[in-house]
Amino acid sequence: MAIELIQQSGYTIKLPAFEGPLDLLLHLIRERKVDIYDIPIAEVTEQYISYLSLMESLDLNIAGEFFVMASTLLEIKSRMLLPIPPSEGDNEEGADPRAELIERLLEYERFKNASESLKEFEEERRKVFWRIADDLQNYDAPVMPLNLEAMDLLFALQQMLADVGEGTEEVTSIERQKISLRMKMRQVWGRIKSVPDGIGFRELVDDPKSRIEIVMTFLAILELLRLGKIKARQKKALGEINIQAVKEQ
Amino acid sequence: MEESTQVFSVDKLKAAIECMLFVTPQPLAIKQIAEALNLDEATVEKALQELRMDYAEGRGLQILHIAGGYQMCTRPEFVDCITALLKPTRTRMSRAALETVAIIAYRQPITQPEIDAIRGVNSDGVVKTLTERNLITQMGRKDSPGRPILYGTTEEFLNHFGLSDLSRLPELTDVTLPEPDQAVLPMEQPAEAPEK
Amino acid sequence: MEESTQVFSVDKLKAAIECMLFVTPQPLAIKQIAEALNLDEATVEKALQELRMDYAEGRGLQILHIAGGYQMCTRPEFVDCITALLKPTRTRMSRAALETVAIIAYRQPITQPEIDAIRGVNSDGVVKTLTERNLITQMGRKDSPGRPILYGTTEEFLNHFGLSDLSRLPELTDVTLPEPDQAVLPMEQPAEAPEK
Repeated sequence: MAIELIQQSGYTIKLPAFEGPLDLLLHLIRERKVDIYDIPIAEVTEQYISYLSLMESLDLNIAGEFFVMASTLLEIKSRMLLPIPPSEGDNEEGADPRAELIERLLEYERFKNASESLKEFEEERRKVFWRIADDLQNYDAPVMPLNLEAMDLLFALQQMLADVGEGTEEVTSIERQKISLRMKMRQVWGRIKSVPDGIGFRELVDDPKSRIEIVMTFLAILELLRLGKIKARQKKALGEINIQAVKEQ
Repeated sequence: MEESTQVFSVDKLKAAIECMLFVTPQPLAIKQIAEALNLDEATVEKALQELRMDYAEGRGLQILHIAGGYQMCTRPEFVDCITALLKPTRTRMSRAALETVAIIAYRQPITQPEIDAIRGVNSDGVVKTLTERNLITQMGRKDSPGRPILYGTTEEFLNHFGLSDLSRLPELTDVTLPEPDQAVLPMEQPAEAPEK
Repeated sequence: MEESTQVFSVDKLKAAIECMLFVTPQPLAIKQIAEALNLDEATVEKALQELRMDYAEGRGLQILHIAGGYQMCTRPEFVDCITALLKPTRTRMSRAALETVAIIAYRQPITQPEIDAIRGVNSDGVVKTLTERNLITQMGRKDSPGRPILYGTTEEFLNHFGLSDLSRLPELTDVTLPEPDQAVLPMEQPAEAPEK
């Protein structure tokens, strides 16, 4: 990440963007390859401040923290100029005025390094893909007392039709008129009601052998389901569908 | 992928296809894979078939040929494990949606008034929901008074029901469902046996 | 164990686990699998490890140990195939976000003022974004003046960085010696440039 600047002269300068004053300061120190425990404070302060004024002159937004750090640096610098007071024992006041800053810089640097490791982890993880969640959202009002999916009914129907086979098909217009949905529903309802424990879907289409009968039975079941007269359940996937009359209260 | 004219070994190619099937939630056509890998379709097809063989037995997953493409999915016999895992999230079509989509599948293209006539209730909401879910789609308008919209099923429908194409639906064209108008309102409540 | 004490053969169990890993987008814990299958964790663990072995070689997919669970994903070497197919957009974290989340990860639970002190800047915005992205979460309040909120990392954090648990974070190291080369100004467009 860098800030790109175009100066009037036409030069393009890239300034590294710093996450904060510690980041900038650490950069200035590390760039000079000096011992962090013995920072040439005057020099570093000067550089820090000139960097800030460069940013200012370029109208960059500078966070307030950068200026706070500048004054901290100036304060340390002036304290360094004072003669070291005669040491009275192990007076902490006599300690290096840079000590606290160094601590902060080191602490910050630890996490800066850690964040670079995390960045590598992120890169590795980005090369790997997993599945997005399947779309399992609801289709519509969840009123269905049904334990099975349309798929199951359709498969059952398909199975049934396959069993009947192409050859035995005797579809005629006469046949068509013989069965009405209404009739079929009455018939199916009668059979279902007569068996309190419910009846298998296959059993319901046991005797009729034509496709139209099966389809009509299927539609009749759908219709009865819709009216809430019956319920359908399935013990296991793709298993037999059991149809039962809904008990009237 | 230009530079990827890297020569793939068959095993590498199979692994690449495995990846691609894995990450794609829809069925993936050979053509799409071939284009992405910059390989010819025959090569991809061959590797894909080998991969399908690897998945043919003793696995929890399978590679299905669906809606003109290939899709990696779980095997049906493990539905209970998955349901137990996902518990309430797995949802089902409502009864109304189920009826309606079945009618549309068998009689497409069909108008909503025709659907209503078969179902005996207004299907406004359901048709809208099915359209939103992309299970059905508008297929033009009927040349009749009011020019009502005609509906048909989509690829997503095939996908949802695990059908490779519409011909896999039970053949109903010649069987004829009851014509909308003669299908009559099935049992207005008390008329028939199922007394309330 | 109730009725589902169906005795699974090891192969069947492996296949079932394969299914479950496949359908779950998040890492799946052994416990979750064991509960769904009504089996004890040791049995599941054993089968899962065998399954991982099956996936250890020559495949396009792998089973990673991440965020306390297992996740089926593609192998990194096929990233190009997938990119060619899906053109996925995946965001990288900004440096500020990385720094902040690193501090939180190592020092959790930690308050925002404490984070600010380490970074030397205000972290309001970053903390908010990290919370929204569910990488960090509130873990109560500190018993100090103002009772500031304590933050910690989430499972999503582990997931994002591909860590199985927090102990896998790299050790924090002190860099006290001036580092000759690394210290060079990243003035010339560094690798991170494409972020933006």
